[in-house]
Amino acid sequence: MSSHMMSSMKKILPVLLICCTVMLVGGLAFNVQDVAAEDAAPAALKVDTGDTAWILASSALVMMMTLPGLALFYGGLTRQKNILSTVLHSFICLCLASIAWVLFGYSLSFGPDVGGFIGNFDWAGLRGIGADPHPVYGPTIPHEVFMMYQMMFAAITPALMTGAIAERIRFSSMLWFLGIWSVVVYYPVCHWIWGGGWLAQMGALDFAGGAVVHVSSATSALVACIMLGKRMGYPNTPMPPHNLPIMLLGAGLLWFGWFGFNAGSALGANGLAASAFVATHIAACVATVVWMLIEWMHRGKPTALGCATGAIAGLATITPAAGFVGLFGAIMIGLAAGIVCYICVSLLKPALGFDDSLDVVGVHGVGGALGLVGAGLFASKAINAAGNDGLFFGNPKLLMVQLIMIGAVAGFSMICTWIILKIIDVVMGLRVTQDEEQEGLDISQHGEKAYHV
Amino acid sequence: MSSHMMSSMKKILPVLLICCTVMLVGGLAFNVQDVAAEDAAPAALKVDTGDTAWILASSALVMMMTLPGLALFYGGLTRQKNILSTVLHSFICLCLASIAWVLFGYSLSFGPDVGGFIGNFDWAGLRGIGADPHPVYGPTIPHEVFMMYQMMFAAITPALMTGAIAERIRFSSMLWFLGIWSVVVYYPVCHWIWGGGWLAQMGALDFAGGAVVHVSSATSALVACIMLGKRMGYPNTPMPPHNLPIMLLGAGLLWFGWFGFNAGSALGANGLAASAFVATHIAACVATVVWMLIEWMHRGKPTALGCATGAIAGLATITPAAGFVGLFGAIMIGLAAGIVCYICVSLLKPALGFDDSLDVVGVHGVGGALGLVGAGLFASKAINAAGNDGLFFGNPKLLMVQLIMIGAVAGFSMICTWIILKIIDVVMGLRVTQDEEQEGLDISQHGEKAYHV
Amino acid sequence: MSSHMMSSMKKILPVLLICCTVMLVGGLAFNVQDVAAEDAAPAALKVDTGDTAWILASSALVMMMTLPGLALFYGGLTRQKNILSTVLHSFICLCLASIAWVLFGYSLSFGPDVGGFIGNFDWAGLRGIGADPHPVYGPTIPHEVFMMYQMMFAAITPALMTGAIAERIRFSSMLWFLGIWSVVVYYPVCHWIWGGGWLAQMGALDFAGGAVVHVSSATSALVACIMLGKRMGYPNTPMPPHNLPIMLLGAGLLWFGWFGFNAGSALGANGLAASAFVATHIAACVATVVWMLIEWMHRGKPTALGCATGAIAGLATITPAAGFVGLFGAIMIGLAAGIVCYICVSLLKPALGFDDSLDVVGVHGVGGALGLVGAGLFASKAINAAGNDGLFFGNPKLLMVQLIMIGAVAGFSMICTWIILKIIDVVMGLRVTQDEEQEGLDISQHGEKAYHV
Amino acid sequence: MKMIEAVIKPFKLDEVKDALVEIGVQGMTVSEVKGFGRQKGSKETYRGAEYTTDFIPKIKIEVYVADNQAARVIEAITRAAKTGTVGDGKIFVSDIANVVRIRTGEMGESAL
Amino acid sequence: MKMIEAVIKPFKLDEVKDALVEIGVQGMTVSEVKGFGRQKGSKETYRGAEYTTDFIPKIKIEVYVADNQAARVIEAITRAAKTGTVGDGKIFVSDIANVVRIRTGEMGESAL
Amino acid sequence: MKMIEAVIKPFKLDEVKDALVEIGVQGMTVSEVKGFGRQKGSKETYRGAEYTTDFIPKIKIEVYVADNQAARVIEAITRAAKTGTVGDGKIFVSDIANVVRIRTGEMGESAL
Ligand SMILES: Nc1ncnc2c1ncn2[C@@H]1O[C@H](COP(=O)(O)OP(=O)(O)O)[C@@H](O)[C@H]1O
Ligand SMILES: Nc1ncnc2c1ncn2[C@@H]1O[C@H](COP(=O)(O)OP(=O)(O)O)[C@@H](O)[C@H]1O
Ligand SMILES: Nc1ncnc2c1ncn2[C@@H]1O[C@H](COP(=O)(O)OP(=O)(O)O)[C@@H](O)[C@H]1O
Repeated sequence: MSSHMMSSMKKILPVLLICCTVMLVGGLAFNVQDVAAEDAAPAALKVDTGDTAWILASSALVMMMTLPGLALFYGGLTRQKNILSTVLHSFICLCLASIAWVLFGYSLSFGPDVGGFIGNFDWAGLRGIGADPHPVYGPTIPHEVFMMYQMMFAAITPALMTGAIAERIRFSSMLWFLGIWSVVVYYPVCHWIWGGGWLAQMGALDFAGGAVVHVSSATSALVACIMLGKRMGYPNTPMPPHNLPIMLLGAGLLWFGWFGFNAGSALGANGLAASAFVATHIAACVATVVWMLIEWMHRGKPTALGCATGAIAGLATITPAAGFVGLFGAIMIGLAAGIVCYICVSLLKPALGFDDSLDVVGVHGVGGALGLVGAGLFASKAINAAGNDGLFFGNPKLLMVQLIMIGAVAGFSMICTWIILKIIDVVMGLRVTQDEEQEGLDISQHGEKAYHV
Repeated sequence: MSSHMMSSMKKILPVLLICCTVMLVGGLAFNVQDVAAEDAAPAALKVDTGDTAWILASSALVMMMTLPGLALFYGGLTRQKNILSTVLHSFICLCLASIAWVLFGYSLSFGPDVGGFIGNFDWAGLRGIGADPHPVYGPTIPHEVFMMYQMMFAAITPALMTGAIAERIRFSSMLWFLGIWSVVVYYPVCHWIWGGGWLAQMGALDFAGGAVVHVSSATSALVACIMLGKRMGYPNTPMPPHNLPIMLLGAGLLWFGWFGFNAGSALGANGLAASAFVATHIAACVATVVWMLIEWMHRGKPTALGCATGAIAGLATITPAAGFVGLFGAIMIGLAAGIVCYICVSLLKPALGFDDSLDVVGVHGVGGALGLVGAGLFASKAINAAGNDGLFFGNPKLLMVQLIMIGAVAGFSMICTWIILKIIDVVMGLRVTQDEEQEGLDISQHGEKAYHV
Repeated sequence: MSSHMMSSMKKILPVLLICCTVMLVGGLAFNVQDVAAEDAAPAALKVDTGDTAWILASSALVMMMTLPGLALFYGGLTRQKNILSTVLHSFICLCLASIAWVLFGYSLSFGPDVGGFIGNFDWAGLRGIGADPHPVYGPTIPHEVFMMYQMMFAAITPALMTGAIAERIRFSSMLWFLGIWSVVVYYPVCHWIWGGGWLAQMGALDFAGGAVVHVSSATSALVACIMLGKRMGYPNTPMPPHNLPIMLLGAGLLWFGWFGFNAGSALGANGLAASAFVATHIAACVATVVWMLIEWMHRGKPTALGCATGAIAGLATITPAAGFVGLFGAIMIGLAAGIVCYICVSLLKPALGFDDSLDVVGVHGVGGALGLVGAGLFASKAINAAGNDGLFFGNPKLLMVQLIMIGAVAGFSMICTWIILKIIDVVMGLRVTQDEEQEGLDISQHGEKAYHV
Repeated sequence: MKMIEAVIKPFKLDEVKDALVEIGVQGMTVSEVKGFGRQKGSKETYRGAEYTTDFIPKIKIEVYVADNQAARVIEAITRAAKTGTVGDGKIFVSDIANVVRIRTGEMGESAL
Repeated sequence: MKMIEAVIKPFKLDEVKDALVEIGVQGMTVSEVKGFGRQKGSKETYRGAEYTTDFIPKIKIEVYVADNQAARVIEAITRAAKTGTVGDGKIFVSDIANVVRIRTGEMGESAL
Repeated sequence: MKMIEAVIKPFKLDEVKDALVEIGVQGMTVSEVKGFGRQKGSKETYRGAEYTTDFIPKIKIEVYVADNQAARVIEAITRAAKTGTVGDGKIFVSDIANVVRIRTGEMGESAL
């Protein structure tokens, strides 16, 4: 063994020690739980293999959305010197969020309710989450499958934010931000709406995450990108996307995965899944075409980046409504997505002047909110008996609830994000140095270059 | 709000107005239908969740074939200045074809028969297409799932054609062409064969679309590329593919998606799906190896592009036969695909001198027709009781019918395409200017460049 | 027809002749079998469509792992002049291994046992493998589905090896090596462990292929890369990966596909699949984070390549244990994967000095063995009643058996590989010439360049 | 001896090469450059951020020739590279002191 | 006439271009090069294989100007490209014999 | 001072750089070029369309040195870049008038 190796081993020792400690402590706790899981399981509901197959596939699809889907979609949009850093943001977010989810996140989000605000720790470490279905969270699939499916949502949500702060945030600050944000923002919001919390009790409808996923992350992203400041040279220096084919690949994979995201949220392979699948696809198609047409009229040429942006806007917008609206609703929502998001990304953002590097706010934030409103308008019990009727089906109350949900989630997310980032800024700083930004985050933060000819 | 924004808003107004009108008119029509759907549904057949799960997954896979699969496969093969344009062709085709499909395409293709030639408008706007199965179109899956699965076929078929006319067609002419072609060619042909039309009544067998998808699109592509003329400089200037790794990625994704295309056409997760899955995979493997060997002997070296072309040829060729032939048939069909398509792409095309940019005719057209003949030879009721026996199983009649199908589809497609393109040419022109072609379609049609270093 | 075409036709004639002969001979044999399949099938077990849907999807996922997943993961890591060659290795391996599998490989691996060492030829050409389930190999899915699912494992295993010998092996020698290796090494090892052979009889546990896939291929790769010698210039000339985004794409697709690999090995859409799915995902997440942290401490910066390597190490390591261990076991195994594989790749390999181009040994070999030990430690009947208890659940015997399995598979693989390569070396040589290596394998072996600006 | 550098439109490369080969030039070295001049670049738009590139892709050809060949080379390039529109490019001529062929060590005009 | 070649830091290109345009330069040709000099490259690590690149990305600008303009051009480049840290780059000046504008056939200073 | 331009085979870059550093050269600028000459390129085939590239990837090294160093630099490059096969490349030498170091404003040989 070379002496270099010896000294290297020493550097690694601390990690080894920490890991071993975790191993011992954790070992005792978990082994108990694994056994406990067996005892605690209820035995009444029956697993349906077809439903389970579809949610297994959907879980894989949603994980694929984060890596490589979102990672490459964002990565292709940055400048060449920052692609690896941008991909890593999604990549590591997936890992950290997943680990936190099984340790305590799932319990806080979906565990037994505490005051309508958050779950308790009963299900920490997946205690009691096994092969038997949960009566509410998918009565025909193993509870563990539901937990896992939701894990992928908990992973992609913070990853979405990274697009707004790309190309200038310190890697370590980003990790802390993503981690703390998951606990402080995501788990509560998820609980309010999907875990039986106060918004759920009010009857708020969010099929696959317009508020839980898109509004929460995008409003946080808005705060974050303003606090972080503009990239050096923005908006005077042109910063064109360095690799549009990679961006298009990412967009295509996101679309593909979104079927798991939305149609999977039916928690079974049934008519509702089919209806959500169709609504998702059609809204994306309509939004793409609308975006293309507006851009053509407004700028003179239809662009590939515009079409991809329209598609993602359509997908984000239909998300909260996919399982509640019929074909007509889906078309209207796609239409609205194309028009409104186009205006926000192409006109409002430049006018307001914040530097949301990859347009998280205009696409996901605006889209998510729009879709929640759309559900308030077009939802119909004829499509989903477990849903509700929207304004156009004679029930104005739902729209009110939807607006409350948007306001509550947006406000809560923004305030929490502001506090979290202030603390991180004081403790360790948020932004790389000017020289590091100049050189690119790939070299300065990661010691790598993406391409070698 | 800046004054720039104001003037931009004005430009967008017309679109907003059009959209709102569609909204109002459509709204009335659709809402009625959504309700009607409830009433009209039959209640006898039972949805099987396992079958439904597989067709949901297959639908997602087939959509993924078009974007990003085909889009990148074609995009990697063009020159660098045309990749975005080529990707957009598939991308927008997916969107337009899907929208048309739900509005009226599905009804024209699969709706109640009108004289064996086309469906009627009964199912326009998905009226009556809901969670209940249709007795013929998948008795164990929601009718809406079948509609959606077929939608993806209606989307990829015109997209296939774009490979033949890439690098020189005007974007707007392409849109009109794809749109009109879908109505005039695809819906009738699809109805003839899969919608209970005259060819179906004659007993023509086309499992997953050798005639409906490949022959129709490739023969049209042949006409289109001849009418459009050669690319400037072809064949003297070398036009090597600009990014083979992206092409290989596309080929791999196409293969992956093709399992949904062919095995999904069993409309269930059963033995037939398994058999079609194996046939598909093995034919592709055999065709790849055969192509590689021939190229090695003939040109001295086996190439990556050759292998990928062989694989796609194998996949296209097995498509019509996948659910009717056994292992031996699949191997023979793969063998034939490799040999015949190689000859067409590598020898016949240069000899005949037309400029089919990305070899749609030699790969999809020849492959599709070959596979239809293959079904006529190797089909066996032992594999699929709903099918028929081929020549080698003692039934020469099937082969006759298959040949009629090829001839009818090819002739009809070519004539219609010729007429459509003539009209478009007169009205708006088909081809970009020489300067635009020189500069590349990405900049000239879309104002973008794919890569920025 | 041009005279050039004529002479070309002549060159192709031999291939045509060979193909036709195969066709005639094979035709007789197979047709009998196709019919025989019908007769021989047992009729007792019932196919479950949900389980079948999941294994169909899993088969597609595992095929996607090889192409484009592994192909691009490896391809992005090589130098630019060798990417096509590297991709082709995986691509052609997929094709050859699949063809061999249906012809005789499946029978040798899983067919009726001969002395605990190998299967016999009863199932050659898929004789008797049809829609009915096999009582052991998936009692709820068509036997053909199991065969096909296993085919994808037989394809990716030899493909894994190609990473160790990339950038210098002759293409034809590679083909012979992969082909012979499959027969001599893979089929026996697979039979020993999964086909009811002697290791299975001893109670060795290998859920999704730690020994069958990873140890067998990686120990063979070690022998191969030593026999082949170092790449010219290694280790003095820097050989950075030429395209990390493509590598990351490959890694992401591998992760996505690994759900099919591991959770699919439950052979159904059930609680066990869910448990394996979670274990797989969490182990990968933990290993990624651990690798990142160690690298950060040890080298000063966390890298994208490091994270991706950690993820693959985690996935390879959990593979044999995925269906036997609970959450705690998965976390521990992920932890071990990150630490041990890091040391092997980053310190041991340079110290020992062999040139394993893309780190097959340190990631897959070490990972696979580690996971087999992990199963011996953390396996629990509470998770999988068909499994066993490991050391930490009071059964030290299992660990012994696991160690025997590792030793037997490693020893057998290494000896056979050495013999195979010696013979190939004598017959045709293993390595390209210095000039060819200098120029790159893409041009010298395949007459192509990956990128044209 | 003379060094003749020409900045031309990329798609003219093959024609220029052929013209040079025709008059007996046996070697040249080519590189991709970006030119700034009277010719203006195309407009690009990315999500509403519009900009015009000032730098336009060009090809630079370097040919080293004996003094007496220079005029013919310049004439050949001018002829082959010309489209008559702005941005056709320029030719720069300068003197060089010596040439060495690495393979043989030859010097001066015989090394060309 | 003079050929002025400047090797500069890539992110200074726009500033240098603007400075040149300001003093009336109407054309320039730019290429991507790699420089070796006092400035050292960043460390890269790939799976434990560490190395420092000796060659650092630089931009080379070529400007051809009339003799009397040379001093101003040099001054403009120096001013705009300077950061004061190692690696700012160098300017090389040499004489050229002739210039031809391909489009018109003009020669000498009027072709610039 | 002299400008020494060498066109060499790409894989010889490291050796040439080392040889130059050894004899005291402190800076150089390198670019990727394509060469046309006696050496012929490899054959490529794409779906049956075969063609041989006339242009072969080469590396161009530019070194600016004091007059008295020129001979040693030429000798060092020739030695390090030589393989003895066609296509080893060429070295071109010309005079330059001035050098400026941007960082300090130094001029002439001290700026090298
Ligand atoms: N003074 C100059 N110095 C260096 N390169 C120049 C100069 N002037 C022009 N060029 C090069 O010549 C190209 C063509 O010049 P331009 O002014 O666009 O058109 P034209 O050659 O027709 O006058 C430019 O893109 C640039 O690369
Ligand atoms: N003698 C030389 N010949 C050619 N190029 C040189 C020479 N010296 C320096 N350069 C170029 O100038 C760049 C900057 O030089 P460097 O020594 O790093 O810093 P500085 O210019 O501040 O002294 C180098 O990267 C190289 O491209
Ligand atoms: N007259 C020339 N002008 C410019 N570059 C030349 C000239 N002759 C040769 N070169 C460059 O030198 C390289 C090597 O030349 P070549 O004729 O292939 O081999 P050799 O240098 O061994 O004679 C060419 O690829 C080209 O880049």
